[in-house]
Amino acid sequence: MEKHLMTTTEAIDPVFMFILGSCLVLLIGITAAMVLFVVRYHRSRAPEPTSQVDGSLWLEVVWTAFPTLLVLGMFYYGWSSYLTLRDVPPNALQVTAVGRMWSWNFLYQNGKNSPKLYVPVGKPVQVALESKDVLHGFYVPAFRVKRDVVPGMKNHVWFVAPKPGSYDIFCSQYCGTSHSAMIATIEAVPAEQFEAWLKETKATGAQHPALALLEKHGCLGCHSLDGSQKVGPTFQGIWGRKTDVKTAGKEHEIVVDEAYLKRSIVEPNADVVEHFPPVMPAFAGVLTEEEIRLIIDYFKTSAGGAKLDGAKLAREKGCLACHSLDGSKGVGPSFKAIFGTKVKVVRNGKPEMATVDETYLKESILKPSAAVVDGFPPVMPVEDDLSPDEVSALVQFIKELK
Amino acid sequence: MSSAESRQPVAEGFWGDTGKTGLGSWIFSTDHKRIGLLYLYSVTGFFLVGVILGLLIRIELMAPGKTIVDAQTYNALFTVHGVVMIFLFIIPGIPASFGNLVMPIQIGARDVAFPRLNLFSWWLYAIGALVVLTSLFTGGGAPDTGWTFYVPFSARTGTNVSLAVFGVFILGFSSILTGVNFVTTIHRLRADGMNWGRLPLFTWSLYATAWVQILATPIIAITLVLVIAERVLGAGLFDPGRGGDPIMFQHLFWIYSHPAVYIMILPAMGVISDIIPVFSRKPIFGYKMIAASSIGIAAAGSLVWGHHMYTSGMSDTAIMVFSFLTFIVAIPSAIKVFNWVSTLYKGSISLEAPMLFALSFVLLFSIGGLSGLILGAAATDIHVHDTHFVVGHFHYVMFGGTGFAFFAAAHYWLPKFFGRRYKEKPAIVGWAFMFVGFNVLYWTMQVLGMHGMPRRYYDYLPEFAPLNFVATVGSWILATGLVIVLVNLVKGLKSGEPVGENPWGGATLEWQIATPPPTENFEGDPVVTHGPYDFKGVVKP
Amino acid sequence: MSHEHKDNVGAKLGMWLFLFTELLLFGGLFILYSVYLSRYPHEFTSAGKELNVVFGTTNTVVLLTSSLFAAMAVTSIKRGEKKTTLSLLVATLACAATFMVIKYFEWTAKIHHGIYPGSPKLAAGPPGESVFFSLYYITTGLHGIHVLIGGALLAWIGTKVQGGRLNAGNNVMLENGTLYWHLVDLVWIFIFPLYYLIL
Amino acid sequence: MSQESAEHAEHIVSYKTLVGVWVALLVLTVITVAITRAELGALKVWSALAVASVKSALVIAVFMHMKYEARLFRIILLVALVTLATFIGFTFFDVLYR
Ligand code: HEO
Ligand code: HEM
Ligand SMILES: [Cu+2]
Repeated sequence: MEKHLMTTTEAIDPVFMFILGSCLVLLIGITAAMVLFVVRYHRSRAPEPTSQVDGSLWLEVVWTAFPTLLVLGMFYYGWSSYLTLRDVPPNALQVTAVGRMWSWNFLYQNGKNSPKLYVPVGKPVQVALESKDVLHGFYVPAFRVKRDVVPGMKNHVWFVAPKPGSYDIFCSQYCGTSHSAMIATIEAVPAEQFEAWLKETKATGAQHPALALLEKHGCLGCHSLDGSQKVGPTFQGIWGRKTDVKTAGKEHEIVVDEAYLKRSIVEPNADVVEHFPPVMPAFAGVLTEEEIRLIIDYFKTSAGGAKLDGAKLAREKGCLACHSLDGSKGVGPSFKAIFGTKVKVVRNGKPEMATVDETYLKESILKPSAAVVDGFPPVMPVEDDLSPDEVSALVQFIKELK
Repeated sequence: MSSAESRQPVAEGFWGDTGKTGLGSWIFSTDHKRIGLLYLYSVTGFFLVGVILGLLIRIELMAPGKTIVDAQTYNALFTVHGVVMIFLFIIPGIPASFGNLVMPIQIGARDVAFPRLNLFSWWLYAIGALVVLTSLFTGGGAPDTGWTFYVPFSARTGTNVSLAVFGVFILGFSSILTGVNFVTTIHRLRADGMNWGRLPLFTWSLYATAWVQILATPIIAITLVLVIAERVLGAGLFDPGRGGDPIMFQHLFWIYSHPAVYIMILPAMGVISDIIPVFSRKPIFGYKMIAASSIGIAAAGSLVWGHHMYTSGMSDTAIMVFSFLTFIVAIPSAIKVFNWVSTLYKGSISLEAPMLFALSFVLLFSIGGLSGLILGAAATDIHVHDTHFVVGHFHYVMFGGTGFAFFAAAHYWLPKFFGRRYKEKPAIVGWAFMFVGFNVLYWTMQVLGMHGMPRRYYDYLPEFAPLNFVATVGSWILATGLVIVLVNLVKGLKSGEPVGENPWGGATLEWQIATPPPTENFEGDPVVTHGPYDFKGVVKP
Repeated sequence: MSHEHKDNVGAKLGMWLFLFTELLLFGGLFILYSVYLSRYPHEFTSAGKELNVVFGTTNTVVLLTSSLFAAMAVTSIKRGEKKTTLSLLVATLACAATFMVIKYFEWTAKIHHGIYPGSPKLAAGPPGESVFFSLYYITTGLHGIHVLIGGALLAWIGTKVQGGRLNAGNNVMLENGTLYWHLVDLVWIFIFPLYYLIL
Repeated sequence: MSQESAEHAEHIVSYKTLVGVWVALLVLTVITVAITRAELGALKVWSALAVASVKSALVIAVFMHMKYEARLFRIILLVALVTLATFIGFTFFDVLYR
């Protein structure tokens, strides 16, 4: 640390001391006066009142002016210190916290995400707050910071962890059944260790030279790697995928293979995948033969070959906030050995038996309220940003849990 | 009623002088006293329901993890506890029950300005309450949104929010009509000589309250309609995906709900301003300042709603303005507290039950109000917002304030209307239990909040366990006190010692008429010749 | 009972207080309108173009005229012209009915075009437009409900005039009924430019 | 209360006045439509609101007899309007500066 940076805690605590202290003094004063009067002028000691005074202008002035000055002081001190919370130091590390019912996920600028918020000690961190569903609140008691996480709104907080260690993050804004379980941790580690962590855990594929190419040429602006919908079809699981394409105005089905991929890169408007606009620029002459090879290999192995990790998804999407993996009862039924069992569900208000198979699981993920397992509250949120591949991965993951 | 003099055990008064008895003579009566009692019974009933729910919440929080209920039930518990306490107990609490009972008599009137409208208000209250209760057992079950109904959660949850919200909508209109009635009554029906400078402070406070009821309540009514529109029509007015703004819901909600906290506290302050002089046998200190500060609170209180939204993402400019005004609105309360304490000085103080409740009101309200200053400052609120510190704050002002004032009023005025009184000893023992238990419970919760324990938390980290246990024990002490006080009160009013016209030596008009008051209140038109706290010539009990 | 004396000023005071309540009920919607107008001026402009100015203007004239009739009814009853009072009340009600019929056509036309709260068409359009139309429907819907209540109130009062219970000496109920009716008009005076004209 | 009974010596508004107000209201309606057709930019909203305020003032004063009521009525009307205005205005401390 070059220059001492005022932490949020250091900014807030003196205000606390000041207001709390003044309040205690006032309270003790008022209590003492009341007790004194009640004892001194109790009817047993004062059978008749000894004064009938019913007001005093100068007293009224005094006890109007004095509190006014005091509260103005409190206001000003409170307001000016609050500004420290809003004044993010330059060069703060940027992280995005994504809140959803009922879990947190933290995204770093290099694309890494983590269920724990790792931060370097002594370096200011700015956390951008993003909600996938309802209001949440990002609250770190140790740093005296709190801000609501509002869907569709850009909020942020900043803090600096003064010492290495773990700090609690609570959800402070009520968000439904498992509100109190929406807890995460800040792990403050020395700066070098943090850098190492950030690099070492950097998305596995980043090392692949093809990925650098995709980034460099802006492919990833339109095609996602994680199955999410963008301007173009996702690269996730592209190898061997069956799709409808339009060739010269005629529709037909193809299987993504080497020839198709090559043509799509060099001459994109030859075949256009259904439902996508024909806007991709041609890369003939931009990418060398060698480079195209590399990319296709990458599709073959990593993006296509590497299966989606259902376990990771279940955690990131917050499923595990409610569904345990060890058979214990949470807000929702445990995933453990659930596949193949028979459960009693309520569908359209009527109870019936259902077998947990792939169709059932798919429906439960996409339309949670259609059939609710008996004895559980109908509170599961709809995840409308799951891609079909992600749903399959989740189903696969649940299927394999014994 | 001339029979008032030849008293057998207790005169009949309005209980029987019209010759009408039976349920119908009550639920269709337009007599302000009967309506006041109808409110008193229903409000007390719901208070007990709320208390039981509160105790269940505390038992669940006694230890981390599941104690008696699951998470979803817990969420419904605090939601229903909050809704019942706010909309069914505390808002109608003092104004509709004691206001109806006492205010017309205090100004020398025979009834309120619109007696039938008054009865209609009670019916709306009853219907609204019924709708709220129905929502617990129908549809998707008891609402689980918290009493604040924040969107988008309240628009999404599968529980029966629409019906509950509709019930609250009806209750809002009940409150509005009471306000309309009271303002008109106080303007039009004051007896000869009852000028504004002679109005008892309880009536002054009701006047200020009624204005807040008229001008703020419609905003919550429309807001709740919009929540229903959001759920049923998919209107999207608060849905960010469709251009709506969830923060706007919070604005609308608090535009009403902050002023509503003054609907809750102003009548309580009025009760206290009436009781302290009587039990000190001294005129109230600073009558004009206390009366004016009621109006001041009502006016300035309409401008501070944003202090509930410091963390919401509202603009910093708004935070500055609302924080500033929040501190300004604390000043009239400070003026009241100083004047109450000064009234004691050189008086002749008797510590009977109403006075004990009144003095503890001053103390508990001060604790609550001063903690409100911590919440009002932007820097400190950020840390304790949405923690048990806030829960402690509002129980101090609502329960320690209005709740204790409610009991002060009950011990002070009910003997007048029942003609009999409770026993003093148990009342004091019960009060002591309540006072101690109350502080153990809520002081502890405020400390928990400062350590960072969020509110509406079903489960919590182990480090919060010891204090939570203490708080739960406090709730049991408090409940014990409540039981003693209530049993003693009910027994006393049914079969206690008869009381005379003026058991405490009060100087306001309600103490000058027969006990219990006859249906017509006054024989002939009263003429007022002195102020409400002029004890010259009032016989010392 | 002895205390059932007539207090006309008190009755009117009560009515005015209630009107304030109604005013603030709509006030909540006007708060939202002003906020969203400042956030989506362009979307509000283009959405406002969809509303039919001719319908809106006609309804304004109809309501203003109904208000005139209602006000005249008060004058006539005070002058003891019972027949005139009754015809004026009927005329007021006729205007109310006209207003509702026009409103019905306006709404059905919109709904036919797929414009109603939560409709797929609005969901696909720009966010500000969906907000505009939701506000439009809720505000005019609430106003329409007030027209119905006010109409029913005046009809009921009419029967009392007919029966002679309301007359030159005792007419505060009619006055209060028309006060309510004028409130309905007042609210429309603001709805009209804000929704139909600002484009 | 006796001194107050004098305050409602009933005032009867003539048909002529009422019709006059009605004509004025219609004229103002035409004016609103006209000015909102003109290209006034942001002023459009304010001018339309100004005309609407004049119209409602007419309705309140004459149709609703406010002109002939006791002063108390005018004071409370002002209270209600100011309350509504502050509710809207104070919301903009957030909306404008967010
Ligand atoms: C009866 C109800 C009541 C009353 C009277 C008050 C009174 C006050 N309140 Fe409270 N409140 C009430 C009920 C609530 N408040 C809340 C929340 C709340 C919040 C938001 C907290 C948050 O969510 O983060 C703030 C900032 C305040 C501030 C204040 C202030 C400044 C006062 C002032 O009016 C207090 C004035 C009194 C004082 C100051 C003490 C007496 C004076 C003395 C002792 C003399 C010395 C004083 C000075 C020098 C000033 N309140 C909530 C939470 C809602 C929810 O989220 O669920 C509720 C229900
Ligand atoms: C024995 C009496 C009472 C007990 C034990 C009690 C206990 C509690 C507790 C522990 C909470 C916090 C729940 C949470 O945040 O998880 C709570 C919330 C609340 N209480 Fe009480 N309370 C009592 C009486 C009252 C009274 C008298 C009132 C009002 C007059 C009241 C009004 C509220 C409100 C409004 C909430 C907020 C509910 C919400 O978060 O939506 N309570 N109560
Ligand atoms: Cu508040």
